[in-house]
Amino acid sequence: MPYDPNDPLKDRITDIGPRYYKEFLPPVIEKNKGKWLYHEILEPGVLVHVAESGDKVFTVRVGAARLMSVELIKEACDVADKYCDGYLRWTTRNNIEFMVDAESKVKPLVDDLKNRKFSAGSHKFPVGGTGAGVTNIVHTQGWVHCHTPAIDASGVVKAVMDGVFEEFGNMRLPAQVRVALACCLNMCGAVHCSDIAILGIHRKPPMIDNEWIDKLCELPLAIAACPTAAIKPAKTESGLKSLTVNAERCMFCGNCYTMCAAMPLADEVGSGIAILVGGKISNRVSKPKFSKVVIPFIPNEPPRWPTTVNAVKSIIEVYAKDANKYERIGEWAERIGWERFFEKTGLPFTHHLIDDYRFAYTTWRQSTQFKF
Amino acid sequence: MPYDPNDPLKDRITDIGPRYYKEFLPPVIEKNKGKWLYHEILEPGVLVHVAESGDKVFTVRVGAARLMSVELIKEACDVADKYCDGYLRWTTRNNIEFMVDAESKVKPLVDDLKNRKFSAGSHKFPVGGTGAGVTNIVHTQGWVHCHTPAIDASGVVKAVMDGVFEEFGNMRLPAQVRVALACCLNMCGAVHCSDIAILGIHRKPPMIDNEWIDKLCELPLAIAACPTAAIKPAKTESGLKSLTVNAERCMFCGNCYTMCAAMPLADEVGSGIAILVGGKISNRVSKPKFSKVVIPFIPNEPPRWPTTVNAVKSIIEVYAKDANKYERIGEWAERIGWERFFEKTGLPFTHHLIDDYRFAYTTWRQSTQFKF
Amino acid sequence: MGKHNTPMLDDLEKGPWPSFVSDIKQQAATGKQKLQAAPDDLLGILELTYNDKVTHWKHGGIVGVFGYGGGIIGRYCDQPQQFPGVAHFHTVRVNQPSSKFYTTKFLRELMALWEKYGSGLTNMHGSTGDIVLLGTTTDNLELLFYEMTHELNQDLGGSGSNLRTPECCLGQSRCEWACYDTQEACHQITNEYQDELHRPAFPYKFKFKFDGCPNGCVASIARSDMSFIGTWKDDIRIDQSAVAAYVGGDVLPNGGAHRNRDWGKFNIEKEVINLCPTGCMAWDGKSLKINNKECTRCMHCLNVMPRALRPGTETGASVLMGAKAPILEGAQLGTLIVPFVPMEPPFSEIKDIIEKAWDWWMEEGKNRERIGELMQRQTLQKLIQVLEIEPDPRMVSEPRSNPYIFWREDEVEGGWTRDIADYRAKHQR
Amino acid sequence: MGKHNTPMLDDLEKGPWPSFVSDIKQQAATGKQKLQAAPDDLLGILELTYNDKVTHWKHGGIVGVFGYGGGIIGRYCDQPQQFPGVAHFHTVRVNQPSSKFYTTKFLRELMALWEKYGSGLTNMHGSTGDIVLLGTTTDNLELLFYEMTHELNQDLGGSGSNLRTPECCLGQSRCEWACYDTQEACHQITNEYQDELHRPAFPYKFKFKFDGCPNGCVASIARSDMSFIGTWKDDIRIDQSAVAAYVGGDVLPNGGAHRNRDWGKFNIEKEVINLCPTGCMAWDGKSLKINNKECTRCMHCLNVMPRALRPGTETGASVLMGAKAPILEGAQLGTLIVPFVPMEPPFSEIKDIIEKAWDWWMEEGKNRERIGELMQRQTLQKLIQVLEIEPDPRMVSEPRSNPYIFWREDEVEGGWTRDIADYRAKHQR
Ligand code: SRM
Ligand code: SRM
Ligand code: SRM
Ligand code: SRM
Ligand code: SF4
Ligand code: SF4
Ligand code: SF4
Ligand code: SF4
Ligand code: SF4
Ligand code: SF4
Ligand code: SF4
Ligand code: SF4
Repeated sequence: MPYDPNDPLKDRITDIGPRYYKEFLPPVIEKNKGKWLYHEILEPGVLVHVAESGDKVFTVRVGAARLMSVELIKEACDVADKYCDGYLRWTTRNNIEFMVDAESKVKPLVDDLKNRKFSAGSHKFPVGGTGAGVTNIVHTQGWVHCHTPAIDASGVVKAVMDGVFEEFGNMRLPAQVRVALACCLNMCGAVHCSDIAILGIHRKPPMIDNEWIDKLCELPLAIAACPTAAIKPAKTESGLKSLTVNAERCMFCGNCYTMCAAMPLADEVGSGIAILVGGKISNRVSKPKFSKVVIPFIPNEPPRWPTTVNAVKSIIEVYAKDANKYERIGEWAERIGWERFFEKTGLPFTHHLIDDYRFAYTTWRQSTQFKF
Repeated sequence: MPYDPNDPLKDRITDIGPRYYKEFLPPVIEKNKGKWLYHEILEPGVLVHVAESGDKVFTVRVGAARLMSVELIKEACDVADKYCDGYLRWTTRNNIEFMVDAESKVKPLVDDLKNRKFSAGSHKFPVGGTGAGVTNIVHTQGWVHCHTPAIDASGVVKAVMDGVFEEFGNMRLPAQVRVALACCLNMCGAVHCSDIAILGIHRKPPMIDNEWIDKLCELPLAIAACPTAAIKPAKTESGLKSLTVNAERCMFCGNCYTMCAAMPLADEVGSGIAILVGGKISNRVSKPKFSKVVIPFIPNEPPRWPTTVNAVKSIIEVYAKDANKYERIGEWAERIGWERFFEKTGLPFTHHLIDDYRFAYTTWRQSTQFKF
Repeated sequence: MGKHNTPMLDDLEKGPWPSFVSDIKQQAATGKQKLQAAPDDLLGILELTYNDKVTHWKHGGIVGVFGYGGGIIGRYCDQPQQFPGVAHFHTVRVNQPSSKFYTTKFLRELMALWEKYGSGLTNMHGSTGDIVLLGTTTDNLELLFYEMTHELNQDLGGSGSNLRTPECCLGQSRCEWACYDTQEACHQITNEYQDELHRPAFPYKFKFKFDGCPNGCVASIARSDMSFIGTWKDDIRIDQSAVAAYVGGDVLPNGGAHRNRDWGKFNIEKEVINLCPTGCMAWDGKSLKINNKECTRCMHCLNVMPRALRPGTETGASVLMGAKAPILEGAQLGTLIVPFVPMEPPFSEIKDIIEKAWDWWMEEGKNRERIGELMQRQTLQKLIQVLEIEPDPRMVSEPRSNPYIFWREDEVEGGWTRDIADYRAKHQR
Repeated sequence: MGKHNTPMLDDLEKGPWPSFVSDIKQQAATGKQKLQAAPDDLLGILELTYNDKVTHWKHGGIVGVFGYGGGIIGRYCDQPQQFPGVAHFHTVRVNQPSSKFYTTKFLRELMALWEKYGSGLTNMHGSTGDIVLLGTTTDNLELLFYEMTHELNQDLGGSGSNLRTPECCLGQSRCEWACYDTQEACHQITNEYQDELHRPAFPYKFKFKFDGCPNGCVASIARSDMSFIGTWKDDIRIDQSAVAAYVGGDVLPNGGAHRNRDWGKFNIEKEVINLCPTGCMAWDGKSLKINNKECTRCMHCLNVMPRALRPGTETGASVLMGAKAPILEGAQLGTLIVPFVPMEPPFSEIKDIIEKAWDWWMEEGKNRERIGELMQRQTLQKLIQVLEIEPDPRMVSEPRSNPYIFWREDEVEGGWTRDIADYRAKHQR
């Protein structure tokens, strides 16, 4: 029987966890699970996996704006019902995958997907995102839902993906290029190990809402939240308990605002984008790497963030021209040396890019090896 | 006129600096300075340098105990007068070099040097120390002169050099092996970048000489000297101002004792030797590297320190067998992986070898790349 | 055009990439969602933000379903009068199934439920892996939860100082390299720790991610406090004839991942042998040799020649710990703690590791201190000790270079207490 | 046998390596040294220490010559009654000439002086480079100093919070790779800063070392607060016929440094091309090509083929700063601060760098804080700023990975002071 507000505990069900994945596996997957022999990417966005049994599964990967309506998901279901016996999946980078068990079923599926567009013209299900290209951007909430962002997420991602759309539907780069976006230093996108990271940063210390701070926040928690101990107790003229921030010590991490709503940092001109490059996650050839800050700040430029889009495009272009096959952006930069990276990309090397945090010393150059 | 104790300032000479090196250059050196074309090591300890002018200088390098008597230095002068027109030099690693300007003069010089021995039998001037071998050990004062040592210097060096004497007179290792010794963490030998470093360490926290500490030391300076803030003010029963050490926080660096004579650390069983390997200074192929601790402790074993001597010998033996030509110990260890280094050398990997100081995190393995 | 005038957002309807603006508008048009005005007002407040360049969302208060301390993120906008449809706009985290396969039946049911109780907007998926239902009001939460559990047999995911929703790569379901069943491991661990997932008992959040091999398709080494990455102990399986096929050019390298550019004829020396980080491979023109003892299983050669090389058969996982984002002490990647652990159901070996680590962290961890930060504060030695495992050079990339060893008193003959008098007997002042 | 019974030390007279024990005994036997009993008593106290395993030397008080704050290390033993010959045993640091060439005339005079006023024992040389006269009493110091300056025209070296005695590799005097005159630079800088060398005015010690090339024979990158390492800007000079000679086996590689072991025939691909860290070399069987633009001047190829390759002719030095031993914050290697500076007398360019760095350090440095530690505490940015040079990617091995940038107010439009009221006008609570 239905939910009874007067007795919420009545036959309540909890702790059942997610649905069991096996219910959701397409038959060909279920049958050959753990017995796949090899795969091939037949064309951008289209993969085949061959099993020991000889069975094959053909996967068509399509891009998606991660922010999706019920309506669009239903449409994806329609496609899956029509071609895939009612199965589909999402990837770890927010793309959708439609799977069929025979080569003959691929073309009709692909053609159908390519023809589906929003009335205003953009693709609903662009095919691509495989191999040595640019796949979907892992991102976060931004101005659509979060309280701490320095930038928007969905809009920036849309603008950048429009800009590199050619590479989404192609596999002509030296290696995969993984772009990620996080709208504040909390880095919900975990962009810290991406080939190219778009990161929202603040540049103005928090304001103190003196009238309210003592009501809204646990002052000691706010003080403790600051990694640089920049926050100290204070009193307003009117004698209210409050806080002050030593702006010189502030590095704009926003952790105080996370703990205390009366300490907003975000600012029309103060907040914007930093670009990091050269991170990776795979253990292929080289070990996983953190991304490095190469552009300290780009202003917020809605709706199309042109400076950011061009920065991403030109870094990819220079990389595509210069790097060896299989070489990720970070591996390329380390091989040619970071002095060459800045020379080739034409990006200025400013004091902001020199580490001055905990492990700073370990990033300085202790050698005479350098390139003129 | 002579020094007048009643008027020390009388025609006093100061700030004149060292003698001008040009007065001391052998003619062939002076003439060809800056015009050398190339060199060759003719045999262990014997080098020739060829100048643009066609001139040649032959150098015979001999080992020396850095602690030297006036008597022995005079004997070196006798040799230089006899064969080298009265010139000689010391190297940056405390070897002596005798130079002649004609090949014919080399053999008599070498023969003479090889025949000079102390009455008890050891060489006065062993020829060698060049190329891909083990040259002299850079070292410090130890029990011969310093107040902070954990170990002796001269005795350990004598024992180790006797142990690896074969390699001093040979050039059969993959690359040069530079051994250094420092008798405490002050590291006057700057052993932190040596292929093999022999380092004196303490393992017992300082004792407090309660009766005297306030008379002998500036207590605040001693407190400030501690990098781990382990030292706190205290009072003795008798009410004297003193200090206490939180032994749990002590890492035995000895800096407090350097600042305060009433806090001795040295101990018969507590103090001893740590072995570090894999450092280098040259920028050849790889960048300079720090040495890494591979044996945390070996007891003081005067007069011959057998455990230490054997450790050094066996590390060199394993390295000599396994490394590639031109590969320094540190480059070898990094190529095969440290897990292999410990396997091949048979050294146990204990908790002491895991970094837990400031940059610890940067030495942990953030990858799935490892060897079973 | 929608309820609000949104010229800037409308510009984002142009261009080839799927437009979230068009999509929100299409949802608005249907009007089927319970929060009728939500899609329009979301566009409205976003357009306003594009003008102001400062977010219009406020801190969320504590919002949730009865008995759970996680799964819902409270959210309120700071212009409720102007945008009543999103005045209250909480998100619901729904625990996705392992590697995100779905039947259309399930998805349609879930979507119907979301139309019935929410904004009709979602994130597929959140960064941690959940299905994120984007925006509803408090009064809808219990109903949504009740029907979801009763009719869809589906639970919420994690938020707050809880275990977060675990996530895995697709693994054996569709990948030839999976060294263990990431889906089963993810599912069983998720269910084993439901209490930790729903009821905050930790100093801070805790994340598990399961990668089937070192390629790391779910980014576990960067994004999870405890990361399980598939690996193998024995030899890479080689099919020499297939190697020849690659060399002969009959098969495209790297599964065709580079096919849209002419990189010239495949060169096994240049593209495989010389790129092997350990230099443990050899090619004599006829057959490929791998000195498996020296291989670090980086995956490169397997990636380049999937038809010729396969992982060994003695498989399991490496366990890494401590990955996290930069707040506070800087970002961390996972550190290798257990080089190899079997990964067979019921996964007792890893549960043992998990529980020992949690006990330590819950005992010692400060408020909002991730386990990776605790590892740095209390040392790797300490973690190893609580896990009751031996120090192993594989845990570090190199031994310490500083000589600042914290000796324990029990390791030093005679202990630490000494009598200064004895010392002075031999050493005058 | 000597005055004391020294069985353990006597054992150190055995073995091939020069025995310092035999040598001390031989000095004792001459009895020519002013401190008659010193050599014997030094052996005596050392034997005692070999039994006790704890040093018998005490902290040295302030000992020195009039008007100097350095050059002498005071030292007293803690068993003066037993070993009166070394009761007071101060060392004298004598500033060595550039790269330690000597005439026997000078050495004999210096040794005569030391017999006249000291123990007859020395260190040739100290770790910093000085001639160390090992052990004398306070009353001998002024006389020794007076005669040394008047008759030998020779000054003391440094100790304490002073400039320490600078040191250089032998450089152009006998090495084909020296990119500048290390001896002249070392000598001129030493004389330029005599006041800093003799009179403590610094927070702590400061060391200069001069290496003629990146091989680093005086270890400046590890052992000096400011290190000058020779390098060149233009192309490596190649003698192709000599290259052919190496390939042909007519000349031993690496100047014969490996001659006592059979490493097989010289293989230029394996031993040079493939070891080049930048991969900027090519060998086509006839001629060697170097893409000098990509060369990082690591010296390897020059070391292997000294007859074929020579440094370029547009030479100078790189300046690195901050090297030191581990006390307190851990050891440091020098960090590249000025990639290239000309090194011609009067060395004005480097004096300018030195003085700006010193001004900063003397202003900001804490007591016993090395400049390398100050660099860490106040950031590399700060040092660059005081040196008035531009940030350069060559100063770092990689850009920062953390996003914690300390922006300056003047860099941010509108500055930092904002009115919360304006904010609240747009963003309700
Ligand atoms: C579907 C997906 C897993 C899932 O559970 O959803 C997946 C699937 C495959 N990955 Fe992946 N990877 C997926 C995310 C990742 C990620 C995670 C990420 O990007 O956030 C990584 C780590 C990225 C990094 O290193 O920064 C990743 C690193 C790899 C690599 C290593 C590539 C490299 O050069 O380092 C391979 C091997 C290769 O591509 O040859 C690989 C290979 C593969 C293979 C070929 C595995 C197989 O045999 O099927 C799959 C198709 C590759 C392709 O699409 O070109 N996959 N792969 C993910 C698709 C994301 C997408 O929609 O674009
Ligand atoms: C004499 C001396 C300089 C001096 O001013 O006294 C010197 C002299 C030469 N060094 Fe050196 N080096 C001298 C200390 C050093 C040091 C400093 C140290 O060990 O403390 C280093 C750095 C060591 C390190 O990297 O840890 C050093 C690293 C080199 C290298 C780099 C070797 C390498 O594989 O990394 C070379 C090049 C080579 O050997 O091919 C080199 C090459 C040379 C050459 C061949 C230079 C030349 O063309 O004449 C000289 C003869 C080498 C030989 O003896 O085999 N010299 N050389 C020093 C002799 C010390 C001794 O008595 O043994
Ligand atoms: C929804 C989501 C972003 C998204 O759009 O996908 C998200 C959203 C928020 N995260 Fe996150 N995090 C999300 C995945 C992550 C990840 C990525 C991951 O899990 O792989 C990270 C980085 C990895 C990590 O855990 O370190 C991440 C690191 C943070 C942090 C920093 C934690 C740290 O220790 O550094 C915070 C700050 C905090 O916890 O107070 C945070 C806090 C937040 C809050 C709750 C804001 C806050 O301070 O209260 C965000 C709510 C936004 C909103 O209104 O919806 N979020 N957060 C992701 C969860 C969806 C899901 O369940 O699937
Ligand atoms: C004599 C000498 C060792 C030797 O046997 O050669 C020496 C001896 C002493 N050093 Fe040193 N240092 C000597 C070169 C070094 C070096 C090597 C170098 O200069 O290349 C270093 C490492 C490099 C560096 O400077 O960091 C060195 C780093 C130290 C330190 C640690 C400084 C630091 O910042 O880490 C101390 C501790 C202190 O200064 O209080 C120290 C302190 C001392 C004292 C004065 C002990 C003390 O704490 O008062 C020693 C006096 C011993 C004695 O009684 O004779 N000595 N000292 C070296 C000087 C001889 C000379 O002038 O040529
Ligand atoms: S990254 Fe920051 S702003 Fe973006 S969703 Fe996460 S917490 Fe919110
Ligand atoms: S933003 Fe970060 S650094 Fe600045 S005051 Fe807040 S917590 Fe401190
Ligand atoms: S290393 Fe330590 S014990 Fe040795 S001489 Fe230097 S300060 Fe003295
Ligand atoms: S030895 Fe070092 S760590 Fe220990 S108390 Fe003294 S100064 Fe502190
Ligand atoms: S991580 Fe490995 S096993 Fe998992 S999907 Fe990626 S490649 Fe396959
Ligand atoms: S997996 Fe990597 S390390 Fe192992 S053989 Fe292949 S390329 Fe080499
Ligand atoms: S540092 Fe260079 S120039 Fe100086 S001696 Fe060594 S090799 Fe020659
Ligand atoms: S000096 Fe080093 S980097 Fe330059 S060409 Fe020679 S080996 Fe290569």
